[in-house]
Amino acid sequence: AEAKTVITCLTNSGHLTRQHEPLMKEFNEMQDEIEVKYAAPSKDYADTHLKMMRASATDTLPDCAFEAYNQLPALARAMAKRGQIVDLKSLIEAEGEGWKELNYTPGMINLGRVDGVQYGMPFNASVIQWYYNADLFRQAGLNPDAFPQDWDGLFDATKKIAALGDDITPMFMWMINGDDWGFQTLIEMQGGAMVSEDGSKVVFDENGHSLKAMELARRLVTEGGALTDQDSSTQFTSFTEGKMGIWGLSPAGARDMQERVGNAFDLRSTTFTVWNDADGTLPTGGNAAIITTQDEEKVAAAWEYIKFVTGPRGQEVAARITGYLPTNRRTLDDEYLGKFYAENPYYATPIKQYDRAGPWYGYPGTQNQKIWSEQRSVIKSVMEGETSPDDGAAQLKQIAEKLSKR
Amino acid sequence: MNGDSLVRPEWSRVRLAYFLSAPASFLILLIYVLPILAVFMISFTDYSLVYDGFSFVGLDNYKQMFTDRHFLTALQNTLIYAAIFIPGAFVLPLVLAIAIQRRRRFRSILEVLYFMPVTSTLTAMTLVWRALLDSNQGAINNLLVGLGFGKVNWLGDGDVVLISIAMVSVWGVIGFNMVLFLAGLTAIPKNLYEAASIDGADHPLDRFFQVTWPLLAPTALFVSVNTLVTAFKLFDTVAVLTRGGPDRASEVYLYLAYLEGFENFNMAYACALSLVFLTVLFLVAWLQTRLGDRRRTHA
Amino acid sequence: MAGLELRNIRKSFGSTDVLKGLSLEIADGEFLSLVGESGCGKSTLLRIISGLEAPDSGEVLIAGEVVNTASPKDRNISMVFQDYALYPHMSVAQNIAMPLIMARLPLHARLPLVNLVSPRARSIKPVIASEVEAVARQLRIEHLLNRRPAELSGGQRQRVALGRALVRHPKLFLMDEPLSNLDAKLRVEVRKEITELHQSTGYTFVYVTHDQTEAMTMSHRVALLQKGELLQLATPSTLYADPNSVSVARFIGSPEINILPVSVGAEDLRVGTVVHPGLAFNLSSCVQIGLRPEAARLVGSQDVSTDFKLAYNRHLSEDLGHEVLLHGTLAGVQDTPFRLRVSQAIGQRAVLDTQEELFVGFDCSDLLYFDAQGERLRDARFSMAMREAAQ
Amino acid sequence: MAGLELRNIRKSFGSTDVLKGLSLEIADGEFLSLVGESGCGKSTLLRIISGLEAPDSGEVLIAGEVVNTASPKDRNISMVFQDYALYPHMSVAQNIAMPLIMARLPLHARLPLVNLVSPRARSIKPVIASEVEAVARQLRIEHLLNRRPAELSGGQRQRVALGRALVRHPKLFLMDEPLSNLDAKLRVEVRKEITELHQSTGYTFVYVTHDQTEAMTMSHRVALLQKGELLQLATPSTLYADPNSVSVARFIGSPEINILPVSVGAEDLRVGTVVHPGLAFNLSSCVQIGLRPEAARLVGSQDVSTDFKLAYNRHLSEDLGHEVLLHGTLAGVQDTPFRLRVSQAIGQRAVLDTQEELFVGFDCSDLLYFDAQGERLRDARFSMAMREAAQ
Amino acid sequence: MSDIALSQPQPGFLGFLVSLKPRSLADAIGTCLLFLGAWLVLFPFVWMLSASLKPANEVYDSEFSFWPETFMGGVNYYGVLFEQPYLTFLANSFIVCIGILIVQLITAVPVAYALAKLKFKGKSILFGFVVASLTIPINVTSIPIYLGLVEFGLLDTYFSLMFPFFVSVFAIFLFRQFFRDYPDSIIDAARVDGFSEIEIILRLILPAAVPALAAFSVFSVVAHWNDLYWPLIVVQSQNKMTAALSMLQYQSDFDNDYGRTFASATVVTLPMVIIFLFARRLFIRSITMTGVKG
Ligand SMILES: Nc1ncnc2c1ncn2[C@@H]1O[C@H](COP(=O)(O)OP(=O)(O)OP(=O)(O)O)[C@@H](O)[C@H]1O
Ligand SMILES: Nc1ncnc2c1ncn2[C@@H]1O[C@H](COP(=O)(O)OP(=O)(O)OP(=O)(O)O)[C@@H](O)[C@H]1O
Ligand SMILES: [Mg+2]
Ligand SMILES: [Mg+2]
Repeated sequence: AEAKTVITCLTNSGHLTRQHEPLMKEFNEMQDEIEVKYAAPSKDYADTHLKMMRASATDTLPDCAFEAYNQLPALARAMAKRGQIVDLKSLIEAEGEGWKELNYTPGMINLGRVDGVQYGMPFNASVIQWYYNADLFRQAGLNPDAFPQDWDGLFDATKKIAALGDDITPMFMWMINGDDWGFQTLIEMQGGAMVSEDGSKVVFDENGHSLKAMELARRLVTEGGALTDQDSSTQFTSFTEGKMGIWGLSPAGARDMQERVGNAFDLRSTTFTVWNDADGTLPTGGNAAIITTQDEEKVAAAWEYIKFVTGPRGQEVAARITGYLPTNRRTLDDEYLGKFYAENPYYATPIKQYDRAGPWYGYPGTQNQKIWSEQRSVIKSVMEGETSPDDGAAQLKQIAEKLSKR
Repeated sequence: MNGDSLVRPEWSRVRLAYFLSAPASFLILLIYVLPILAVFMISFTDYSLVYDGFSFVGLDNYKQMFTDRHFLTALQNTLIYAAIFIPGAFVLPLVLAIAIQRRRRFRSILEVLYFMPVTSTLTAMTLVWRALLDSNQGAINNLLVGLGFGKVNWLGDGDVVLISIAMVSVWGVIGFNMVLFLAGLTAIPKNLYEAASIDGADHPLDRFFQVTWPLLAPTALFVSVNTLVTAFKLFDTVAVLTRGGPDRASEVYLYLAYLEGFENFNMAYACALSLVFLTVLFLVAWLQTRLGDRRRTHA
Repeated sequence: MAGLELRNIRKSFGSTDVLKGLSLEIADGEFLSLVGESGCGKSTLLRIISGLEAPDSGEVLIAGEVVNTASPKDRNISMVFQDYALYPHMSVAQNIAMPLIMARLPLHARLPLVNLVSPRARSIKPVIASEVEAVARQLRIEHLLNRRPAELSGGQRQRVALGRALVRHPKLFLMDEPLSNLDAKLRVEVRKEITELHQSTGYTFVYVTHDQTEAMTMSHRVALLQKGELLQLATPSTLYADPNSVSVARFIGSPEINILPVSVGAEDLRVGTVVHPGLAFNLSSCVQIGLRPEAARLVGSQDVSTDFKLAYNRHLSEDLGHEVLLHGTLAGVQDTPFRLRVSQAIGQRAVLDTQEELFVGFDCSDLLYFDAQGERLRDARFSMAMREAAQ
Repeated sequence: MAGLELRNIRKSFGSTDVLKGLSLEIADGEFLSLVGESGCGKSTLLRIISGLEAPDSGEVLIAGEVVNTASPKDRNISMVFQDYALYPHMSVAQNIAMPLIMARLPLHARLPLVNLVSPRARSIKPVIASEVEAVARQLRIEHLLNRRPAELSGGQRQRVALGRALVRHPKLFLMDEPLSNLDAKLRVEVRKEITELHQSTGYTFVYVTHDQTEAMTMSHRVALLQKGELLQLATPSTLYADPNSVSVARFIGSPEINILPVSVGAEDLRVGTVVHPGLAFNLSSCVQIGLRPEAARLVGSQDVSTDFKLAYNRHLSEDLGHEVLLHGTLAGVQDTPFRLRVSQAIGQRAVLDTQEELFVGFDCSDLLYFDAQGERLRDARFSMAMREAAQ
Repeated sequence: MSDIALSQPQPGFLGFLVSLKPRSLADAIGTCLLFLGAWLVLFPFVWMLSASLKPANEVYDSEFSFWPETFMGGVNYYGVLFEQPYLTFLANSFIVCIGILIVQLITAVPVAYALAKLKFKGKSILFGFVVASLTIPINVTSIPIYLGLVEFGLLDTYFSLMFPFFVSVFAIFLFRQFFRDYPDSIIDAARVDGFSEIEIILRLILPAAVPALAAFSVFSVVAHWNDLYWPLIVVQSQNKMTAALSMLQYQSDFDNDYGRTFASATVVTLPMVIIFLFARRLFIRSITMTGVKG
């Protein structure tokens, strides 16, 4: 037999064991021309990014990699300049008319686009959703089956939950605890965007979006009772220990959450409260597969593999294990996960938000991380009431503009 | 006089010394000096992993520091942390080492117990510490409440977080320094304690100040220099436990440099930051060593 | 009241029995020398007295009180260590001052830093300094006060160790070969200082030495240890002139006593080739005699003034300046060395220089008689009879 | 050919000049003792000879070759250190075997592990072991071979240090007070071992000691150092009987020589209350005389057989067993101590015990004459004249 | 424990009890305090060990109990030990740690000796470099070193894992401090006895410095055993992964397998504890320097 084409992929360590290893196994068994291997995994998204950057600069790249959406632009731009990343356009076209549309919604496949070029195929995707403790809802005299559909209703609920006791925290929402996924949520759910179409201008303040976002951020504290002085893992434990009403975060943790809660209380999930139901989107977390080899044979092999993992079967496996939103629309068919979702409403929330999946913007330039870390301070201070929402919004813009020039 | 005879025996010992120092010196050159030189060069450029080319920008990177308020925050955080960490990491192990060394019975078990943290893996331990330091339901706060104190927001309160990190670091270093002190203590001749007890220096404090401390000086100097350096080199714990949070309250100097270099890819600026820091740290450590060496005069 | 009493002290290191049930009583104010061959347990005994080592069994009493459980400090003793045990990080002055500082300053004033501000410490320091200087002057090390031990010669170190003991005024002085590294002249001087200190203060001294002159001249009594047991405890001159056993006789005196095999008949005594007749001899167990090297003398070939006269076969002579030591054998006892101390003063030297053939003469009255076990035969009648017979 | 030659050696530690241009020649096979007061530079000199310390200037020659640049190892010497310097982690046997292992095994066979498989090492080991045992037997430490230095008594340690030097057969032995911690008996024995070793091998010895007996009995010549300078280098008896200066006379001999102030008239010599007349006196610079403690003797009040007779005021008597040392003053020279060595042998003792008032007598011929600088007045005519006049 | 022992008194037991009698109250209090401290220090380990036996929903229970309600230890440890090539990781870690240690000792001991006991020109400069290097964290030099390794095609090799640690300035400094105390007169004696300088180091200095050597060895092995920073940079293929890296396998941003993480941490830590137990005796094996006077 001919020698197999061996390709090596890079992903994060946790993802490797949970998702990629079963996929790799299944793929390798399925055919015998290609052998997929994984490189020693990186620690997390930041580490993947760093590794890729370093490898790019020294030309020691793997053949394919899974890069977080928010870091993809920076990486793709740097690598494109060096001719190290494959534009997938021709490969997609070679699959034939309609293949793309059959498998991916436009919003979804756009997650892999940078500056109009399709560098990545979406592998994992997640938009924020609510988890809630139905038992606490009941105790607070709320109907757990009718989760509030707007923010006012939500804050009514949190106030009632807050009244349950000193050790009960009403809610948590991913805001200042990590990356700017939460902040972008507040902008995008109003129908706003972070940067202009061509990716060159900061626009999150248009139509007063950022001001409103800041006002809401403040309300999260004053009315929602969200805490700014505890990190997410502390609050996560509160939630899983039954001491918190509502938890707003990625579906990626759905399984983890359920494992941690066990049978302690009635754990449910529901769609996120979006301000502008018509245009509102939600930033999508997760990662895209990119091809980083120049060897044609390997490019072809990598493409085969990517097609598999972002295909209906691949996404079935990944989504079932983690709770991520399947990036392949065919996965929603009964043949794959349709039934599962019907039977497990807790896991089905992501697909209810399928069409909300919007981009997770990156700013122009290379200082995304820095912009966020500066903005985070501002947002925190707004939430704590030290800075007015007006000032806060102004500062956010100022920071973004100043640093995205570099 | 006979000039030759003065020079040559010296020379043979000198040659020997050079021979003995050569391998290590070569490696130091390769592993520390050359890379630092490279870092030094980079600090005058705008080099970054993102772009292939670079150009010289003179002192821009150094000038930038003065306008970077995070530079000052990080510096301040580092100093506060060091002020908490160094005494703890020095005094506790010293007390422990002395207390443990004197005992015949439980010595070995105590030694093992206190050394355990050194063997631990930071990443795993961080998860544990997060759980223990959890401000709502962590074991430590439960204990405090049980003892009638209030809860402390260990990792969420910007005023407390450095203390928490110092606590975790001290926990990790106690066994380390204790073992060093133990090694130093065993090297103190027993007959000096005997002479001291005859002379009336029988009180533990006398034994300590008259015999132990002066004779432990070489070890103590080493431990103190190393502890100082460790304090200022704090990085790992912050990187995994708080990531500089909350709101930069635990962003220490090296972590800032790391962020600039490896998250923001401002490699050159990070190099400049590192160099300024290293220069100061080296001067302090060197001064400390020299003073310690001078004070220590017994042969 | 006894200044120091040891009751049945035993000590072993692992399988080595070092002290085997030693008992000893030392009067208050007495100066006792401890002698014995190297490794016999002298230092160990001092360490037990001082409390640095605990005996395996037995009791130590100081001034009538059992101090077995007392710490060295509470026993109020000074000690000179055989290996000096100087504080390497302190100057000579600090080394010597240590015991005074410990005794006179309260704990808080001894702590570093505090001692700089404590008025007590500041007022006492000059006093201590002057006492240290006085001791240093006594020991001729006043010019070394600022040096560290590492910068001293062997003898200088030893004097510092001595100074550290002398500066204090404890009940009991323990000294372990404190002068071994000093030259003869200095040794005589320091010996005198110690003796004077002892006489003026009346403290109790236990003094380990291997120098017989020291033992003989300084002490009231000398305890001779052998293999962890007390062989004899007596005044120096008793030990020299009237030893209990061959071992004692051999150990005390340098050059060593001559021990000669003899055969004892009904009324005569045979040494080598010579038989001394006509003795009223009633102890037949005597098999060896002892004779100090100075108790015999060179005699002319015609001289008949001594009880015994034997031809002497000289192997080696050592000239010590003031005397000459001869090593050789007597006629008829070739296997046993016979040492002779020839004084310079009285013309003996001349004999030595001029004569080829030497004769040695000695008298019965100078002999010590021992049985086969080495026990002294001290029977009064016996020696009286001898003496009378000899006259 | 000189076994060892030192040319103008200088050495200082910081501001302390320890050796001030010392020159010395030692014949091949000679046994030279180095004596001098504590701190005079003896150990430093040995260290320079051994190459452990480099002289500030000057040359060291061994067997005619300048070895200034040679390492200690290449000088082929053995050395006994004053402070023992035993290898603390090695057993006694290993300590003693070390020099042999170093000398006989090639480097590779000495390496740890390799030495277990090297056939050379394995064949040599038993040889070394037996030699070590032999030396240990000589020094009476064969039962300690498996102990560590920490488990030894002071004297035992010293013997190990000695054994380590003796086991080898180098050109040059350097010994720094090798017997100071041994008891008298053992010391005599070891002294003999060393002397025999020296005689049988003919190696060159430089031997530092503060024990006069050792210096006098073992050495061909004795070098007396004072403050880094060579005072006199001569045979032991010359040094004793014919010293160059008061310093030498004072240093050699124990108890110390008596130095008395005298006044010299045209034809007479006055000591204390006594004037000895009728001397053909031609050196007026004499201001002090020296008299060995044994050169004077106790005389009866009626005795007129000596040139001088003075009343003696006894302060202290020390009984050493074989002799009694008297300390006191002579009539008319109250400020100057006068020591007297009273032999036991010849009835002097009896004088001591019976008489209340003591008289000391001595002859002009036993006196040493010194000028104001302490230089010896050795003029032959002078002493001959004295002698004749006295007769 | 104690009541078991009480019910079956053994011959030496009374003696043991008597020997337990505290010599003084202060001593007993001291011992209690020490054990209390030890318990505090140890608690994170107990917690970790306990967590490694638990299912995820019990790990963070606010009421800590050592033994889980649902025992998951079997599953967790099986997963860590057998569902991944743990032995390979373990072997990699050992190779790297031992390799580093050996080179570190070989390079550090001679130079430390030279710095401590020999006089030569440039000594204080060299020592200055040592102290300076002590202050340099790997974060700062990692990029230049990485570039160098890439240049020589050495990435993803054992060599690249070990290289930056081949010289330990920590060790040099530490050993220098310890060597300085070795009595000079013993070294002198050795020189006269014909020791070469190397042998002085091997035969005299090293045996005396065993406590320091052992301490350092444990530190070095532990540090590199647990190191993540550098392996994350240079390890590219999974078969070069170290045991510590393997521990990350069960963690990701929103999805942690706590049981396995802690089981893994326990399994990774265990060899170090064992090594320490063996090396510990060496720490206190001191040689009394009674070979010299003064
Ligand atoms: N390292 C040093 N630094 C300063 N002075 C020193 C040093 N070593 C020795 N000395 C001084 O040099 C002088 C000579 O010392 P050395 O050891 O040679 O004396 P020594 O004749 O052997 O005396 P001893 O008989 O007491 O052993 C002494 O006064 C001593 O104090
Ligand atoms: N720690 C020890 N372990 C084993 N044996 C020891 C120890 N210390 C001393 N000894 C042995 O005990 C005996 C007595 O030792 P000690 O030091 O009391 O002798 P010493 O009479 O002082 O001799 P020296 O005159 O040589 O100093 C010696 O034989 C010695 O070898
Ligand atoms: Mg002794
Ligand atoms: Mg000396």
